[in-house]
Amino acid sequence: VELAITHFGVGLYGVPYAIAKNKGWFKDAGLDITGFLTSAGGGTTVRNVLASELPYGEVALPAAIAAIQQGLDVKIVHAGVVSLADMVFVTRKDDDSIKTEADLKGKKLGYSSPKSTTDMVTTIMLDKYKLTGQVERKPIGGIGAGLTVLREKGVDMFYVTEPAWSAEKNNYRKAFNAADWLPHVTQTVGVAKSEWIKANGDKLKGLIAARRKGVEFIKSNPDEAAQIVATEYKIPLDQAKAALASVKDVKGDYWSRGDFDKEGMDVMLQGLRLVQAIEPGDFDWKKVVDESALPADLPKSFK
Amino acid sequence: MNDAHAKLRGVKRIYRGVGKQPPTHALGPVDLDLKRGEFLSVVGPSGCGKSTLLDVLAGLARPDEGTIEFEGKLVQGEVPDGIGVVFQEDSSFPWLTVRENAGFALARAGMAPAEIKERVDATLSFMGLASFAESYPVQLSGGMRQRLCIARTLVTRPRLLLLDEPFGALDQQTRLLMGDELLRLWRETGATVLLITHALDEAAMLSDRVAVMSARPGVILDLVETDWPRDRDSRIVSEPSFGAVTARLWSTLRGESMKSMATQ
Amino acid sequence: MNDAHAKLRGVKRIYRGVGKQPPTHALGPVDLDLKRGEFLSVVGPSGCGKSTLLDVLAGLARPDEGTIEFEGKLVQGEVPDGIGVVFQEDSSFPWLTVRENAGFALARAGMAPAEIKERVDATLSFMGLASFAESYPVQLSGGMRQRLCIARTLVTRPRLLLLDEPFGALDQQTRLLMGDELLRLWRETGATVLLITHALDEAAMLSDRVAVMSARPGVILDLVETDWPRDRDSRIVSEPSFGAVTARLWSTLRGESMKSMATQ
Amino acid sequence: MKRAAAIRWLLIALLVALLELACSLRWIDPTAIIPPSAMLMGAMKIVLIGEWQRAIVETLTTVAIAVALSSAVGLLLGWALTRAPRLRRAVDPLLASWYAIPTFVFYPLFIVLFGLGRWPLVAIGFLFAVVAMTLSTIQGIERVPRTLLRAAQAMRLTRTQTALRVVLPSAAPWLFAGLKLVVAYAFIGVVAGEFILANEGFGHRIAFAYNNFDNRAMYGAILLLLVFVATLNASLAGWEKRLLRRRGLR
Amino acid sequence: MKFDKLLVLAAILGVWQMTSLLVGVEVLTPPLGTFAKIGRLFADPDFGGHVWETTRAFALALVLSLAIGLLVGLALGADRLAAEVGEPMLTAFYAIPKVTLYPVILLFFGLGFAAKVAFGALHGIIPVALFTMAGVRNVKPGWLRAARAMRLTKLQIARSVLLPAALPELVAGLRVGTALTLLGTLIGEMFASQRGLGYLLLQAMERNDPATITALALLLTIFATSASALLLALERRLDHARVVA
Ligand SMILES: Nc1ncnc2c1ncn2[C@@H]1O[C@H](COP(=O)(O)OP(=O)(O)OP(=O)(O)O)[C@@H](O)[C@H]1O
Ligand SMILES: Nc1ncnc2c1ncn2[C@@H]1O[C@H](COP(=O)(O)OP(=O)(O)OP(=O)(O)O)[C@@H](O)[C@H]1O
Ligand SMILES: [Mg+2]
Ligand SMILES: [Mg+2]
Repeated sequence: VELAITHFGVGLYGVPYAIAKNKGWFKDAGLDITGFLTSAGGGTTVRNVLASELPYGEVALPAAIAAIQQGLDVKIVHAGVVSLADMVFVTRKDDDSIKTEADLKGKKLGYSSPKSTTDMVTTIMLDKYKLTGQVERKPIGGIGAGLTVLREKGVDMFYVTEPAWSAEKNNYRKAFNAADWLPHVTQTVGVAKSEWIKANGDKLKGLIAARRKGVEFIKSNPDEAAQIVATEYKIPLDQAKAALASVKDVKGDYWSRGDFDKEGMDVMLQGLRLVQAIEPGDFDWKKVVDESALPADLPKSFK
Repeated sequence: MNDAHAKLRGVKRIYRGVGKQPPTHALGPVDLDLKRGEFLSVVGPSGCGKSTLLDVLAGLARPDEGTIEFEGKLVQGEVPDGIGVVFQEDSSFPWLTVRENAGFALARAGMAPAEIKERVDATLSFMGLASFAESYPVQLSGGMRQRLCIARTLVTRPRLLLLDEPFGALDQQTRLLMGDELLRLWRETGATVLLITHALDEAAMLSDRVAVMSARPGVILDLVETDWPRDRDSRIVSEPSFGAVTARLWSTLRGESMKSMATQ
Repeated sequence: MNDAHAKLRGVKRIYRGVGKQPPTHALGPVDLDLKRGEFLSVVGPSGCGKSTLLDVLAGLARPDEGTIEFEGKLVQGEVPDGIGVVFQEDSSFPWLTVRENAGFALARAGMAPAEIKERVDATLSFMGLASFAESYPVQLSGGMRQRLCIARTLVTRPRLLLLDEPFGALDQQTRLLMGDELLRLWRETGATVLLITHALDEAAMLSDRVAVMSARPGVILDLVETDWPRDRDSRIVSEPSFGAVTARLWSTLRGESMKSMATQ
Repeated sequence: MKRAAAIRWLLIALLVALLELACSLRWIDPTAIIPPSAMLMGAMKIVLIGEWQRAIVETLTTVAIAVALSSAVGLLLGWALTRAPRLRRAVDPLLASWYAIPTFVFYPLFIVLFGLGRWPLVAIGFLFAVVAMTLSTIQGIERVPRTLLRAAQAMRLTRTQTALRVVLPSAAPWLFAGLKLVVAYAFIGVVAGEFILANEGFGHRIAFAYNNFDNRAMYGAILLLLVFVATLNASLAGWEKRLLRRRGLR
Repeated sequence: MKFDKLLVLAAILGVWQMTSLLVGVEVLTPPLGTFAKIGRLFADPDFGGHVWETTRAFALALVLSLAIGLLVGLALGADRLAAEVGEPMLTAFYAIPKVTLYPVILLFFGLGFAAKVAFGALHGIIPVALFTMAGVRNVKPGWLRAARAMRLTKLQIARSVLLPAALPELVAGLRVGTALTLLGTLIGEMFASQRGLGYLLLQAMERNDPATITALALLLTIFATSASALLLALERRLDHARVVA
């Protein structure tokens, strides 16, 4: 069967899975994972998870929250990527006017689209540096479009994510990393269909455990991990290496072993409220999270 | 009337106008019996409803009032089996050759290709189109296209043949030849023929009976019996009684045409 | 010949075949002078090249050989000013009403609306179409559509009028009426008229001269002068010499039609 | 005409009722399709929200520009191609195949060429719609009966007069067919473009609803979109029908 | 003829090269670079699998689009009432952004091959139907009257009169339908896939890899153009009437 993993092959979220598959750890857990279904956009991935034979996948946290709030039958079962380390803010190569966040004053900053993660992240940043209203923000679309607009001087700064950034390293100048001002943000989480969790607790445990081994392997064997990423993602080895190194350089863990980072989740929640993607008011994580399949040795955050 | 091949009773046809136009009462009421095996011609001033009559009789249009029977069955909204129609306007299929056009109905009816070829060749050749068998309709003259449409219908050997001014685009001599061919076919097949024509001598020469229609709305003013023998041909024009028939048609029609041109 | 309005010299027309088809030699060589103000009819068997002759004379098609002159100027690939054409097939514009159709050419030529209306109304009324002025061509009968096409050309008052079987779909009486109207117009306007027709009596009755064409490739076999007075109408048919003219036409044509039907 | 409308409404009512029933009986997963009544509520809510209203106006304007441009250019292009048969034969295969290009992948290109904002979307809508018009125009012009052209020639009409007074009206039924396609394609192009790329407009709002599993907003928006397209088409259809009726073409 | 085509080809390449120079190779890969990229794509042993995956889904979707589209178009074109009832619904439905139908497609076709095929067919059916309908509707009434007088069945009328009479419109519809079905299949692949050209395209877009994007777009265009040329050749063979006129 196939696992639905958001942005597999284009984002680093899927790396632990790639390693687990490559190493045969899914098989050890009694799961026959033949490949990964990818898609762009959170909503689609959640839908794919629900329609899938093995209704489990890793999706963007906002999509998971939205899905559950709208009554879709999924639960968040583990944390995925808990850092924004892969999000790099860049300027034109010859433009060194923006070195720190404060330099953004009076400049034009691009982001992907309203109510997206980049919208939230930049909103929070401007708020943090008291720049709100002094920076012109422009929604642009995908990375291709964004970099084009940056080159054409339509904006002065845009974001790039790994591993694309490692391929573009020489064409733009990195100013800072989103993790610099937001060290804790949970980007993705593992979700599964509730009924399936009940009936297949063991399988889910196996999945989470296999992924966790993948996460640990990246730390312990970065070179071999890069090798595997290069083959599974079909990117040059150098790029894979650079991408893995760049998220490692940023402080804090990038991939969670599975346990939740409540702070990072709350940041995302706050962001969602900021861009009015969810209603303000109390939000009860316990209703959306199911920690039952987390390995026993990992801390539980929502008891 | 037991020998009526087709029966029209109180048939009327009224065309609705577009938008604010008033409706046009085109035809009727018409009562008419077509006897089995007879050759009946219809003459009448231009625009009097002849083509409309043919339409409803063939089942191509429904009458607004009245009924039509063919071989004892009501005709309603569908062309019954056994009727063949030649239209006033050119309706040859431009994407088919002359030969394919002529054999079209037969091929659709599932006749064997060899038999189709035989029938089509025979018909095209007495229609004077044999050497144009592989041409397309656009390559024909107006009169040749009209002959093609006649051929296309004749090959199906209908029991009731409806012809709407089929010789309108033909020169007089060709017309005579065609008329004789038509008479021969009519005798051989025993079909009933209804011919709409504007040539009075043609009507008089070919028919057992001639119906004269009034100006629009067309009703039947007169039904002239000719009493020709079945075994006749165009030489009948030299009969003394021929002149009498045409004269009678002429006198009835003259007034109607004048009326029609004046009021329309 | 100083009074020749149009002059044809050695005019030939050959249609190329499609694919492997052989070319069709449709017309010529034809030499013909149309005298200014004369009424000339052309008769000939179906498919002999009459319409083709009209095409090249009007400048709608180029002859493959020979030259055509109209009012002293060569006609080449363009219809000269002063020529009006009525086609054999229906060429009314289906999106225009009868009135708009009739006034079409005048409106394009920039005539004042009031004058157009006047001319169109007059023409439609003697064409028996007055009460259908606001109808669309689909709402007309075959014969009425043909009359519309004639009206559309007559309103422009051409100096040379070319008519291709304009009365083909009309009944005999209407035909006579139209013929008389045509003669009246011809006299009043002094136009030159070339009429293609398949009715020999019509040709004989209306024309100063009648050209008889051979079977395809059409050449002019005979040019019959009628010597009618200019001031004539359909009553001419009762003249004793009328019979002689039609008989002569008839005898020439008979053989050609037979030939044409046999070889085609 | 009245009858057709009646049947259509009946059919729609039937479908709606069926869907409503299927949804309320839970035959259909409400996370996939919601009952029509809920869609209607969604639509009503949308029209009341200022943000949505702006988006709708934005999108309709973009679509209108795309429709105008593509029908005009398509008409001219189709006409030009019938005048230049050699060029026509050479480019003919390309005309339709152009649709297979996923235009939105070239969004960056459009940004460079047209800047940010509305114009790249107009370009996408235009590219999507123009071919339909071109093809229809070519067909319409090729179907002009030869005898009408001959009549025009005999009346000594100039080229422009022939084009405007004979060819254009004669080809009108085909042009109408093309125009209807243009409307549909312009909507598809613009809305899909907004969906995938843009940050403003109706399409983006639908995308947002889609990604947030906000079925009410999404289906409500779709409902509105249906209404827009249907209204536009209905006005075209009335016009078209009069035109066809006059010619006896049903 | 051949020469004209080469000229057009040269013109396209020229414009492409110029645009590329104008906007920069980072945005639009120039022709040579694209060809090289295509070469590299084909050299990749996995590429054949991707092509096959897309071809498979496309072929099935195409058969569905053309068959259903033709049928619906003929039915609507031949029956005035059906057209008046159905056409507005079809066009309106067609303008829905297909993406939003993804949940519905998932519901009915599940995840995978069937959904891709459905997506492809969804894009293709309606244009085929609309073009067919327009063509059929404008068929000269006289031919239909003749067919009715010959007592042809509805099916025979469709096959022997409507199809040949409306051939140019039909072929145009099929051409547009073919290209759109290909596009639809591709978009279907962008939703949930791990194989196929749509998958490759999505990856390339997300990774900002213009060379691959341009290469894939070119491949698709070549494919659709070939299909289009094939249909045109077929039309020329069948449509004698136009050859003559
Ligand atoms: N489709 C139509 N819509 C409205 N009126 C029509 C239609 N067809 C015919 N008519 C009207 O009906 C009347 C009779 O027409 P019809 O075609 O039956 O005449 P006809 O006797 O065949 O004439 P012709 O000898 O000129 O062919 C005419 O006045 C015509 O205007
Ligand atoms: N477009 C064409 N292509 C090829 N051949 C043609 C074309 N038009 C006419 N012909 C041929 O030229 C010959 C003369 O045709 P034309 O139309 O001039 O005849 P016609 O004398 O007007 O006949 P009719 O009295 O039947 O109208 C015919 O044999 C016809 O087959
Ligand atoms: Mg009639
Ligand atoms: Mg002729």
